[in-house]
Amino acid sequence: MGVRVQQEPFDFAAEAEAFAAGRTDMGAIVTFTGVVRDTSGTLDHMLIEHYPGMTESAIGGMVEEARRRWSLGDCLVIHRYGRLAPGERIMMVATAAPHRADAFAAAEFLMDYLKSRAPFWKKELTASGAEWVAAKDEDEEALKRW
Amino acid sequence: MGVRVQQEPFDFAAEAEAFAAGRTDMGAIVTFTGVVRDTSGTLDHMLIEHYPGMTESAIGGMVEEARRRWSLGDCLVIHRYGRLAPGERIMMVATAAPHRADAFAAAEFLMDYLKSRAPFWKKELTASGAEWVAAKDEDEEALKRW
Amino acid sequence: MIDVLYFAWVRERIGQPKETVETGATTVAELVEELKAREERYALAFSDLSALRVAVDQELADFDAPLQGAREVAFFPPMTGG
Amino acid sequence: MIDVLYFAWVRERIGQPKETVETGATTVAELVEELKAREERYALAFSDLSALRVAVDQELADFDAPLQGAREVAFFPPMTGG
Repeated sequence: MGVRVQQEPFDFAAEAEAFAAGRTDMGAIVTFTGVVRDTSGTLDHMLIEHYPGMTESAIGGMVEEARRRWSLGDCLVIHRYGRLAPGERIMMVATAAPHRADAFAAAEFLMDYLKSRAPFWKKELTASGAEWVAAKDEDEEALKRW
Repeated sequence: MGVRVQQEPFDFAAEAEAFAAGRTDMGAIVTFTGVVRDTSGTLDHMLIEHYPGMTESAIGGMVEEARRRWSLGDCLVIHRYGRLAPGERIMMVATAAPHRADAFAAAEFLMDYLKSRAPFWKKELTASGAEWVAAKDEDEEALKRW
Repeated sequence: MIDVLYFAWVRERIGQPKETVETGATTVAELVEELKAREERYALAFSDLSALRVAVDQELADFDAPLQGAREVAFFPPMTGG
Repeated sequence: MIDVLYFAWVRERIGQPKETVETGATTVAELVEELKAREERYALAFSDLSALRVAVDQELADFDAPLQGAREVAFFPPMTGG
């Protein structure tokens, strides 16, 4: 189990490999990776701000809740802050469970909570200026299913 | 987009990395990996039989259906057959989408269909003998949600 | 002339993975009856059709599916992939 | 004495990430009223509370949450992580 909040890039392949390696008790491993999108082709970079201290405890609380709700063998959450270029990976979640339904549900639960309840804020910097990314109603809605 | 049915092991980390690499249009990447479980500690190995020809076309059909249902940038399915030891990876699915809900839904859809509609059969070999793994009612049930 | 394939425990009970049969059957169910009438091992393998699945020309089908023009029929237990 | 933290556009509007304030406020809402009365930049930042979220001692809270014993209050827009 692990929660890491860091400025530096992480190696998705190595993290996913290390997470999945050597298990004979967990039949299902799910990973989610979030990537900086540049849909309009104008994004120069993104800045992610966070609330040191609260970030780690908020994510830790989500992981504990996921472990209470589902039969999980392991959970990993890595989330970056600072400056990120288009195509860079913002964060990843990995879950391991005996059965796939638990691994999927826990990963989706963690993603929904990370989106709207972990203290991160994204700012997009383009040629035409800087703008804070607005929270989406659908992300708040997504929490209601849990 | 890719479907691979193969006897030899695949490198999950390299596949996941190659799948996720260099995208600036897809915000969400989900992977699922299935691992040979040895819950009782008695499994020597597993044999997976499949139906060459039908396997590829059946999985191809599932991938096409997923692409019709969700906004997906890419899909990858790798499934092994033959002899697998506990801890070895049986298969993986990867989906890339602009938004996480689509990536998760497509990965779960593909997993549910691979479980019950792709022509694979698992046999477990333990010290006490060999036994074909029985299909689970819950796996058939899982298809009804789609 | 039709290729008949068997997988998993169906293959083990019948004792072979594949055979070519000369048949006048017009549906899968009729083909099954012909096979059951052959030998005990077929009767045993096909004793409970609810435990079997069938594919005609590599597409999942029902037991009442027509065989007209079919080149390949496969019998197997419910799949356990993933 | 309480540490007050600001994040994202709240931080930008107020012009600083953190300050320590001497306050007699018993709830978050009272603290907000005190801050708004200070200067225009505070009034601006806190003009629409529905666009803001608050954490008391690093736990999400409501604006009517009590401040008794609190050491740290943070104001920020809805989170956009993940």
